[in-house]
Amino acid sequence: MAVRVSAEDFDASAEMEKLCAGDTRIGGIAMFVGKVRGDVQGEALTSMTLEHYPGMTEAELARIEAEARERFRLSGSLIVHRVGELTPGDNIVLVAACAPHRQDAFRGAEFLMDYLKTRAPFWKKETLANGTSRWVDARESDEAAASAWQERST
Amino acid sequence: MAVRVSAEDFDASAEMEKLCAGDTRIGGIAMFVGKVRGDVQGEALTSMTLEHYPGMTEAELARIEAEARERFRLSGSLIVHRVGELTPGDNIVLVAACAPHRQDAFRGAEFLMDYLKTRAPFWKKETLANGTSRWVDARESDEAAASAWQERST
Amino acid sequence: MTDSIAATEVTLRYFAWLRERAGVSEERLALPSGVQTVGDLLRWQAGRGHPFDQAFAMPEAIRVALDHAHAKASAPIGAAREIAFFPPVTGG
Amino acid sequence: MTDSIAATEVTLRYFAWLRERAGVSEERLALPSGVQTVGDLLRWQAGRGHPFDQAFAMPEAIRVALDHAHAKASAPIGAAREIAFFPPVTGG
Repeated sequence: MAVRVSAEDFDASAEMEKLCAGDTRIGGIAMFVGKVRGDVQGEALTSMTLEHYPGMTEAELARIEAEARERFRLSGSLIVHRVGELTPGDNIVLVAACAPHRQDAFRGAEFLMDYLKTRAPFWKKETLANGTSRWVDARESDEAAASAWQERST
Repeated sequence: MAVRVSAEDFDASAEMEKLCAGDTRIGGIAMFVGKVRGDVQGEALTSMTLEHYPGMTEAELARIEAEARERFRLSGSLIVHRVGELTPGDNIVLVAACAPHRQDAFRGAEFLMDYLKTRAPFWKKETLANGTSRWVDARESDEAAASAWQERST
Repeated sequence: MTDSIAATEVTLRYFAWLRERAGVSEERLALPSGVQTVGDLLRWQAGRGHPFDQAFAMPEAIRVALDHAHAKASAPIGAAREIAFFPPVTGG
Repeated sequence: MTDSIAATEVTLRYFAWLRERAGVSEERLALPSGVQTVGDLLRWQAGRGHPFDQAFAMPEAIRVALDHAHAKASAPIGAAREIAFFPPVTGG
């Protein structure tokens, strides 16, 4: 179980290797990589700046991971989130969950993403090609996705 | 959209790069890597041999991918499946789906796995540490996971 | 028309434990004209004698593909050129 | 006891557009003794005058963390040493 906040990019394969290394009870690993999109509702995006709350970020991500481990049978999990200025196509976040069975791995990774999106203290500011900048609004669909886990047992 | 059957290992990061390359409408990519486990109901596994049906494998994987594209808004998808003799910890399969939105990516990757497990013509033969070999039985839980998609709209 | 199709040779392929029990991975032969559906074919295989009788003793555990596509027992064999027999798949 | 906690200095931190509107990322000060809950604190901020009046004009759009943990408006501030204000999170 590990969380990391970094300006640097990550290598999904290398992270996966580290996460699984030596544990042959693992049957599968599910991963998600979030990327910077090149458009915002039809407008071209020049860059995306990610701010976070050092100290709380790590604490909150650790709480999210602990909750995932309580809900699913996971052998390991990982959250890597980038901060600073990124451009379209860049990686933003990597979430990975490995487990003896694939359903736990998939559920674990999706749970980590849904909770990260609504609880981890990161904020995105978009700079558009027309020169304007704006903070991204929270999406209701993200809140709904996280809330839906409250009603599920798996 | 691509399917590949190979004795060679794969690099999840490199595959992801190729799948997403140049498409900045992609917001996320979900991946699953299935691995050879080191035990079978408490018995140590020495190796796992994967047989497939050349010709039908590619045709069936292509049909599974086409069905995933009909159901989800995917920008790209990939299935790589290894064949031949593998040992515990080795990668068996890589499934990846990229999409503008993460829910489509997650659903797409999980759908590809569930269908692959029940429709793609691969067979596993396990060799145990005690010297015996046996063909792996199909799991009812895999059939149930694939059937569940019939009742869902997303 | 039906007779001419039935007289055409088809390729039969066997995989996994079915290949091992049948003792053959591939064969070419002309199916009897009475064999019209996948179910007919499974019954015909079970009646071919050793080792097919044992390999096909439990037809419900055997899956069939016609020209690289899964087919149910009720499916007509039609003009299929390659017919494969195998246990339920276990990849992934 | 309540008085001594209230008189203790706390660190206030601001993030994203709240940082920009408040014009400050961090400050240290002693909260008035009447500020007992997160809700009290949000009301107090809105009454501090420019630029806090505008930054905190819509308290329902503001999230608060006490010592690195999310806190509701009804939560008592208690002995928290670091209190953060920010919009709903948008990472991932």
